Amino acid sequence: MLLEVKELTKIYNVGLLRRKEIIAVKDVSFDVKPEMFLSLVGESGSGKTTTAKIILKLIKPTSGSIIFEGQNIEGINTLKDLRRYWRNVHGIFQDPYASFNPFHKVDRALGQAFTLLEGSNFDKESIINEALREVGLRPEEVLGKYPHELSGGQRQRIMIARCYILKPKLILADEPLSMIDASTRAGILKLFSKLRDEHKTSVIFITHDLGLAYYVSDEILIMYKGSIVERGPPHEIIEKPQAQYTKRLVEDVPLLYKKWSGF
Amino acid sequence: MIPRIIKDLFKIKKLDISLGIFLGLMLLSLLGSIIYPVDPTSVVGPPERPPSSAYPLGTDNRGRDVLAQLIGGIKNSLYIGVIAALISLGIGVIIGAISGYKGGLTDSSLMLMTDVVLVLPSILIMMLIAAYLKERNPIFVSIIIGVTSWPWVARAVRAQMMSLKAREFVYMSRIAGLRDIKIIIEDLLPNMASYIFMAFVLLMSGAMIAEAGLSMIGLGVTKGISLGIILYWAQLFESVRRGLWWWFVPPGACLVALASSLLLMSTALDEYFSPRLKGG
Amino acid sequence: MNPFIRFITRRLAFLLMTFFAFLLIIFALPRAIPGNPLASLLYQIIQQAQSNPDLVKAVYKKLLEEFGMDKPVHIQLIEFLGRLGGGDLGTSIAFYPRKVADLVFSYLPWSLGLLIPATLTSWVLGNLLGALAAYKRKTLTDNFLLTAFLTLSQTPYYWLAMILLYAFAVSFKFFPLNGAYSPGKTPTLSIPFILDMLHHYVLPFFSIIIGAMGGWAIGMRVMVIYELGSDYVSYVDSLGLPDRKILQYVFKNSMLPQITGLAINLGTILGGALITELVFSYPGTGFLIFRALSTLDYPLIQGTFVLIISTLLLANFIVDLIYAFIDPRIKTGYVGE
Amino acid sequence: MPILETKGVKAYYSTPLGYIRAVDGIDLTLEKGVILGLAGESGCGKSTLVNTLMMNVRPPLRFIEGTIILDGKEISSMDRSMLKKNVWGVLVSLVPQSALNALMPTQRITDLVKDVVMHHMNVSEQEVVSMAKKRFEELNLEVDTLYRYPHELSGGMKQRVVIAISTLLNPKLLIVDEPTSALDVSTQKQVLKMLVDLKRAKIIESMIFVTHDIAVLRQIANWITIMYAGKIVESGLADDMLNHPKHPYTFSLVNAVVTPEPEVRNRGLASLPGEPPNLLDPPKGCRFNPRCPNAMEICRAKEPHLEEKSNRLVACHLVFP
Repeated sequence: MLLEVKELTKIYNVGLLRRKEIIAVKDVSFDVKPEMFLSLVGESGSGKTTTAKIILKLIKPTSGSIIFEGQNIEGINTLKDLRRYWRNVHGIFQDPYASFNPFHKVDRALGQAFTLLEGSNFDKESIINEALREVGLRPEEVLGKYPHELSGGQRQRIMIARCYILKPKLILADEPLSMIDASTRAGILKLFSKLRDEHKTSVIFITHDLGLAYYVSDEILIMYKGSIVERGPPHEIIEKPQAQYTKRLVEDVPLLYKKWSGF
Repeated sequence: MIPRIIKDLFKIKKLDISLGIFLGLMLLSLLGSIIYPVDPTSVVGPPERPPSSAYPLGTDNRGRDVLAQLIGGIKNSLYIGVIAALISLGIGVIIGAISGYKGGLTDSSLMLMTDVVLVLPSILIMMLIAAYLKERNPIFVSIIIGVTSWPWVARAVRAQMMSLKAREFVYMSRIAGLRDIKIIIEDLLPNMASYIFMAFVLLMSGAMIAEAGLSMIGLGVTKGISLGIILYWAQLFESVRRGLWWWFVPPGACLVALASSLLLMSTALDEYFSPRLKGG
Repeated sequence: MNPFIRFITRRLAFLLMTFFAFLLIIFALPRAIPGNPLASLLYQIIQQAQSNPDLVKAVYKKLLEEFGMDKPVHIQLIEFLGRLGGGDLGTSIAFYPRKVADLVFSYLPWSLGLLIPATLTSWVLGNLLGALAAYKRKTLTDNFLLTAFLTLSQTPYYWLAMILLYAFAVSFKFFPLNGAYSPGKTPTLSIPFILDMLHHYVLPFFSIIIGAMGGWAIGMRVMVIYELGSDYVSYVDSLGLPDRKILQYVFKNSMLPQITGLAINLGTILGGALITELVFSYPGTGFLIFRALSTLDYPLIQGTFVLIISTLLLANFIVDLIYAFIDPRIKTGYVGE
Repeated sequence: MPILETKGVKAYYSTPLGYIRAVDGIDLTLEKGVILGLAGESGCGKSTLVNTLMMNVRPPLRFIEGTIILDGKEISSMDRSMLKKNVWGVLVSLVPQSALNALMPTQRITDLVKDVVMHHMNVSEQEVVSMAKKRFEELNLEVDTLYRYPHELSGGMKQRVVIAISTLLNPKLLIVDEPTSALDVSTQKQVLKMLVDLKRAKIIESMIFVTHDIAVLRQIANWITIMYAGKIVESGLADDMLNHPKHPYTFSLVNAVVTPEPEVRNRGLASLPGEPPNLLDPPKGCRFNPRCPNAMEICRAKEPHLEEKSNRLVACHLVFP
């Protein structure tokens, strides 16, 4: 097993006037096998992003544990260990505009990958160039540019290029396509499959779009209000949803080849 | 990014004008003693003379040269303004940054302290402290102003910090295994730079006005000169009622010009950097 | 618990804590500063004993008693708080044997009479002009108004007072040079006296109005610009609501910070228009505080400051109440996000 | 008579670098009773177009030229105050993109309702309230909502309240700008249902629905118009067009739709190379030519015009050589 998530819970305290507990993630357990494309589907506020951030060690869980290759990641604390972990478990976020610091050239995001790689004599330039070509970008078109000079699709491809440099064992992709135009989405989506096929990378694909999840995943987890309500292979989820929420979800997603009744 | 911003900034007329006024007065104070080598503290002529070719801005009640005082006064006022602003900024940024980055109990207690200082009127505290000090040199005055006017900076920096640290590029740097200090320097601070600069500018104009206010009630520097001190002397010796306009008009006008050019500068920057104000 | 009461209780606790912190500062400062200013003041008084031995001795005794310099610090603190709790602000040195509270209340009416009307007028004018500038954004009017506001807001009242005094009392002798009424007259409610008083009133009044207006206007202008750019404005605009109505909405939403600003501002009114009163020799509390500071009349400094801070905190509390009443989110106990 | 008819409508954003030609020569006819789905990707000018259609044009956007006839009245020559008095809210209403922030936070829903109705009609407050109550009931909204503050409502509820307010005065045309992009699918379905019901109940006559989501259009639109780079590239009956797209851009748009359907999994996904053009300096000829898989010599030289064949309008040299 590559990654095991066990009874993960995260509670936030919020409130303008009185403190109130918000349970973002409640008793979430699942596991990820090598070379698996797993989708985490839920509406906003369902806890899917929180789960991803906990796995990426960006925030601490309230309780529960995450075991990566047999090791509880709670014990990973030194910078050296953290770097090894992030080399193996990397992330891509929703907003390709916010993923870049506007004050630095996009090269920095790629160069940062080398802090995670062990050893020191890399031919950084050729590694970066090769990674960019892998994701369908011409290095001379994007290198040396500031983020605002590139389109959302180009930026998201650069983020994926960073994963091509690292070749992690697991990628957490948090809504990587939600801000990308539909007509260019497929090209970027294929890059994830390619990473999996060529480098045996597992992908946890976080999305609110059941259609995308259905299209790409080996397995789908449906999250609702912080809990996993259903899991299974895509066609089973779509054809024979069990949980109440999933049934409603499947029923309410607008389809291209079928019309809703009563409209 | 940065060269583009600077180029854009120079296109803003408000900014050019305010920068021009401010730098002009600053240069006058720095180079003034070379161009106009008159000692502001020594008696150079008859008292209370109106402006003439010998004394471009006349003389005060003891026959000291007002223009020379003005040059020295601007310099000291700017000095106090800069030092006080740096002190406030330092305290404000450190408290705000720690509070925003750490969160939790540290945040709550630091913000409680900030709120207390924010509610107490800084001018009263300044007066209290100053009143009990016998000797007040410019550094003391700067410290008094600096330690009482930081709370709003702390609050603003905290808010910026909290929103920035949840931005995705910060996450990207974190999962690239960058050290906290590097993230703060490379990711967080540059994105607050314009803000911090604006805060500095506002603190500086505030500090210069506060200095003048303290001086006017006799709580300014006890040795040396400043725009406030000139005004204080002018007030003390009834310059207004006796019609000695050259004594109190120039220092006040310089103070207003310095402070409002700084405020105009920050307004222009604010309009440039905050999209909602910028839009049509 | 009712969210409204909870909010108010928390703010009240905070303000009381702040008040206590301030009392500690007031108590500690003269005692903590190297060279102990109190001790040196006592020393000075002893040295002056030749001129009027009886009076000086009385002052000395009173000071010792009120500051309790010979007792341990914690006893001093308890006594200090105890006296304040009993409403005793101490006895002035400079105006011996008058009590501080008594002095403040004889100077206060002049400050209130000057500042309340001037503050309200400048507030109203500033808000209207600020809203006008925002409405006329990116036109010549706005550019002119904004420059004027910026400059005015950075112009100290007292310098403006000096300029006005020089222009209208020295160069053109339209108005008197100083005081709140002509020397030799005693305050009565007669028509001639009131006219004389108003004559003295004009210059200080206008110097405060003009000086304060810029700050209010700048605040209002930014608020209105922000509100005009908000989504709800473009929505009601697209529903055909007339500009006048939209401006009403925007004005209403922009007023809250301005109202609270006004309340805080009125909270400091007890301190008078410190330096402006000095310039005009206007007999308000500002003038009194100046006397206290320049003669190092510690009891008077402490007493006036305690009074000012009390009204200021009270104003803060009123602001919280206003917020709680106006802001629907507090009324309904809204919990964020 | 069509409810809306436009000829050669151009509206540009004025920037220091020049004009951004967001709406560049639009001819559009909307018949009564039609729900028109206006689709296209971000930056294609669809939001700008719908605002221009009701002459809701504010700097930096400028109306350059063209005529817009709404319900027989030429509104393109009316001034703003006239539009506000006689057109907006009465003849045509907008449900804005940012409907979640469209309600003033310090005001109860009733207060807004009163202001809107009493500005356009001469009625008393009580009449307004009872009118609004009736309408809310009709639309299956809890009447109680009227007395709430916006922050007390959920996202979907706010959205529906905004729609109800926009249609209080029975406008002939309702323009809905990306109303569901921030909502989860179940709430989205409710909102769409409400829109369809509004038309069914004859509260509104026609509707223009803006979205980037083709699957949503399939559910509610009976006529679809596709925009690319400030121009209409194809327009036609909804089912016909989605089944047989003619313009290469429409084709790739339809084939990029991912829904949880076996057909989609079997069909595969289409992807376009390149990026949408810069509207400061759009490409010569057909604006789609740099990304078009079928681009020919003529596409780079001559701009295609919207031409009609069997109820379908297409602007493409391939279709109309």
